[in-house]
Amino acid sequence: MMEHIPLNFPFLAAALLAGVAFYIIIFKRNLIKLIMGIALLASAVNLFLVALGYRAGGNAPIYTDVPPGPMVLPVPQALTLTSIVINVAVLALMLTMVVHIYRHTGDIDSKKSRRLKG
Amino acid sequence: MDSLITHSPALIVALPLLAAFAIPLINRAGPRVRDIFNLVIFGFIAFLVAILAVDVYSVGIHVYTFGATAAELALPGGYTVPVRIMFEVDGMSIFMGIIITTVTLAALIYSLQFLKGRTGQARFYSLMMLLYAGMMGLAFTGDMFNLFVFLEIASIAGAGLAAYRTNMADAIEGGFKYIVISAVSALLVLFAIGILYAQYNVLSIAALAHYMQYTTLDMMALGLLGGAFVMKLAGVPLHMWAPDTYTVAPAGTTPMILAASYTAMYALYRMTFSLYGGHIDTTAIGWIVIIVGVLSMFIGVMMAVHQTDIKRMMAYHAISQGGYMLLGLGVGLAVIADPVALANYGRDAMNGGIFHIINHVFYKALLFMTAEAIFFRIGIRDTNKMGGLARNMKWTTAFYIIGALAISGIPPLNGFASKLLIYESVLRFNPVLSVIAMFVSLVTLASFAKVFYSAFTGPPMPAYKEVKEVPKSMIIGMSILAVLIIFFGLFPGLIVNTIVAPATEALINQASYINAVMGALP
Amino acid sequence: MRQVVGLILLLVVVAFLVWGVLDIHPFGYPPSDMDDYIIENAQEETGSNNVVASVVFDYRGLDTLGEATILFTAVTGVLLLLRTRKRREESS
Amino acid sequence: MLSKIVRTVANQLILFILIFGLYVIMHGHLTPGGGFQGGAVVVSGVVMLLVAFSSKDLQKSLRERFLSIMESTGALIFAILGFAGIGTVFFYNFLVGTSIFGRIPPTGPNPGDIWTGGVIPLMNLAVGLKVIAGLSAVVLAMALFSIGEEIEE
Repeated sequence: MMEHIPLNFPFLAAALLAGVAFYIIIFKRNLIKLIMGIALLASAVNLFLVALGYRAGGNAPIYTDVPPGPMVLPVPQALTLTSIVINVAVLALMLTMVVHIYRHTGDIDSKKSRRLKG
Repeated sequence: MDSLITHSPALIVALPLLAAFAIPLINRAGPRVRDIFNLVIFGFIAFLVAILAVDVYSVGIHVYTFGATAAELALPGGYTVPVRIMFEVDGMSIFMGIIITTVTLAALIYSLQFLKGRTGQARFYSLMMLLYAGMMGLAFTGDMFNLFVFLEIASIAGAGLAAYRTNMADAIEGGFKYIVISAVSALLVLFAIGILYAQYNVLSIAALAHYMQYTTLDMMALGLLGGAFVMKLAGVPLHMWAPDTYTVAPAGTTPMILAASYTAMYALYRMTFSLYGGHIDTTAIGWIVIIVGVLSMFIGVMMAVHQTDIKRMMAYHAISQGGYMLLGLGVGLAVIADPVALANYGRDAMNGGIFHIINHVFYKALLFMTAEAIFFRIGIRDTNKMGGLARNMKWTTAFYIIGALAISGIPPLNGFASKLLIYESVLRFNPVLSVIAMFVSLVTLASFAKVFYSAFTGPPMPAYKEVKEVPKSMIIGMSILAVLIIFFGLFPGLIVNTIVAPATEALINQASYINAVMGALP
Repeated sequence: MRQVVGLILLLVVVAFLVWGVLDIHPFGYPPSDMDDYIIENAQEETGSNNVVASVVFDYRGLDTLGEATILFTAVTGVLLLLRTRKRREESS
Repeated sequence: MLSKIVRTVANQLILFILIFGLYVIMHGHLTPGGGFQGGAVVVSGVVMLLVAFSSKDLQKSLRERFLSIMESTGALIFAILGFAGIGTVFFYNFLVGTSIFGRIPPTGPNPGDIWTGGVIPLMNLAVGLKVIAGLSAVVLAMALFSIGEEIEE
């Protein structure tokens, strides 16, 4: 386990980023910050996925004029692509709802009316 | 016909998607054309579900590989891992499919007149079709990442529908809570998928189960998946979103969002039984499921008793009834490694838990619809301000009585049939749990009786003297469910044998799930 | 009270993630059965030079349909929520 | 509305952004990119216009009705392309080996040929159409809602 640490640094970064995101989601009461926390969590997961597919010294998996050598794994990249678009969609809908909440209550503090917990 | 059966899993998911894309275009031709289009296409989908169900029950697991040269070809020629996305429809999947399709059909008919004169109808129906497609995809898929995608489709469509009545502040809040919970749980699922992919380099559930080593990382992935799905199905420590969302969702869609929660429960079962089945410490995990179930049962009903908002009360009851399902399945999981106990009562407990899903979705959908019918006519949900509605809303009252008796487990309605299975089998596993379950059922009866007396009986309040019965399509939507409730209550043995037992068998028999995909391998 | 519970939960989750993540295969040396098949056969089976594109649109085409659907759903949801009362007559 | 300089520059720049976006969409099967990415590029151009001009001005040229139809059409084309393979299996790449985008590139590194990829370029185009229309509609609806207007039918 310990001998992997220097090599596993990108995974560690993803885990810590997810930790920061959880901190924001659990403790921040401002709804915009909550959404930023979710965006950060999404980034952490995306970073994790992309890092999984890296092969040492690999090229992008596109055959157009590629130099010889190994290729990185294509599937995690495709998954990340999908996940990014999904998160864009979710964030758009969440922001719309926050706009509405602001219209109705004049406030974006979650303490006012709810106990919103991730 | 043969090719229709072969392609039916793909068509069942793809047709509602096509319909959803086309509805904004068709809406230009007028609302009437759109309604007919919706009904026709949904009728055809229901027909496809029916023939697929017959095929699954008679032939066995139905595998459909997208983009391969033949639909059954799960593994590319001469290769040992599945590469493409596949649907794997077994007894449990088609069971969920039947529930979802029936509820959506009732909800669609119910909504026809409910929505008259409101804005955004085309988009409402579009989202309804998308929610249906998301749930069906989630029930059918045999691929981890695909599961995540369909989970997100169902969540986003559900959140959009829950917030439909934008002039009410609490509607937006309910929708917002739902989407936050869904987004976080979906990201946890994605993280778990990444962990599983990192180790085995496959995404198919069957292939993952085949190669599973059960390392520390797999335990971690199981923890993430379990947390995410419990959050999504409103199990007790993470149930806070459910009452808010169920309360505000417009009629017709509340039952669908409820069904979406149970689809998440299905996903949880799929993970624990089919993916991790042979490796985990089933007794410990089973007890965790039982504890979550009992807590949900107890806390849900206790919160429900003193609610005055009729839909909020029903929402807390939904949490409480979800506990029964978890209890039944948990008992089954706890004894799955012990063949004698499994044959004696484990299988019955699982039958009861699974049977309770379909029963609960039906009667709770009916109850939500009656509550929404009252709201439709008098515009309030506070039970203390209602009174004497029975005089003018005869059908609604009758449907409410059927639903209330069914949820309290009164024979001969369907709630009794599944609860009896759970009581009997759990009694042999651990009597204390059974006593708790019966106690919860009594409290449920009390709470529904209270609402009945305050809302329906007594002299009509002067303000509601002129209240009329709800329009026809709403009554038809409700009566579909009422008839099914009575039918299920009269012939529980038939239902358990035809659709519930294959679902239980599908969960217990992990090897057949794996072999349907990996069969060519030694 | 809530702060303390949240903090403990947070620490547990983070410790759990960090501990688990260190166990993953060394960065840069992933297992690659499925991906090797795709890298080798993508050009022949899908006729596309871009292997990622062939995964997105061919091998995992259903995911992409789902992804397009999610975008459609979100757009529909946003436009549904941002409607106003003035449009009542036209859209019903 | 921003100053005249900004508006003039934005007016000129939008053409290049459009062309670049379309390039990314159409070469999705040869180079990094594709429908989603190219669509996002084009929508960034729309956002630029939104910032440079007022959202009311933009509303006159981009109507919701038009965007909604365009989005549905894109999604339908994509789904129908998936359906078209149903002779064998849903999502089967049925154009490989035919005369439409059907050439098969040589295995291994090669300079690239636009006429390859089967349904992939067509799907990229459909997705691009959808993303452009969908995200533009969202951005426009949000901008209009925030100034108290509504998107025009």
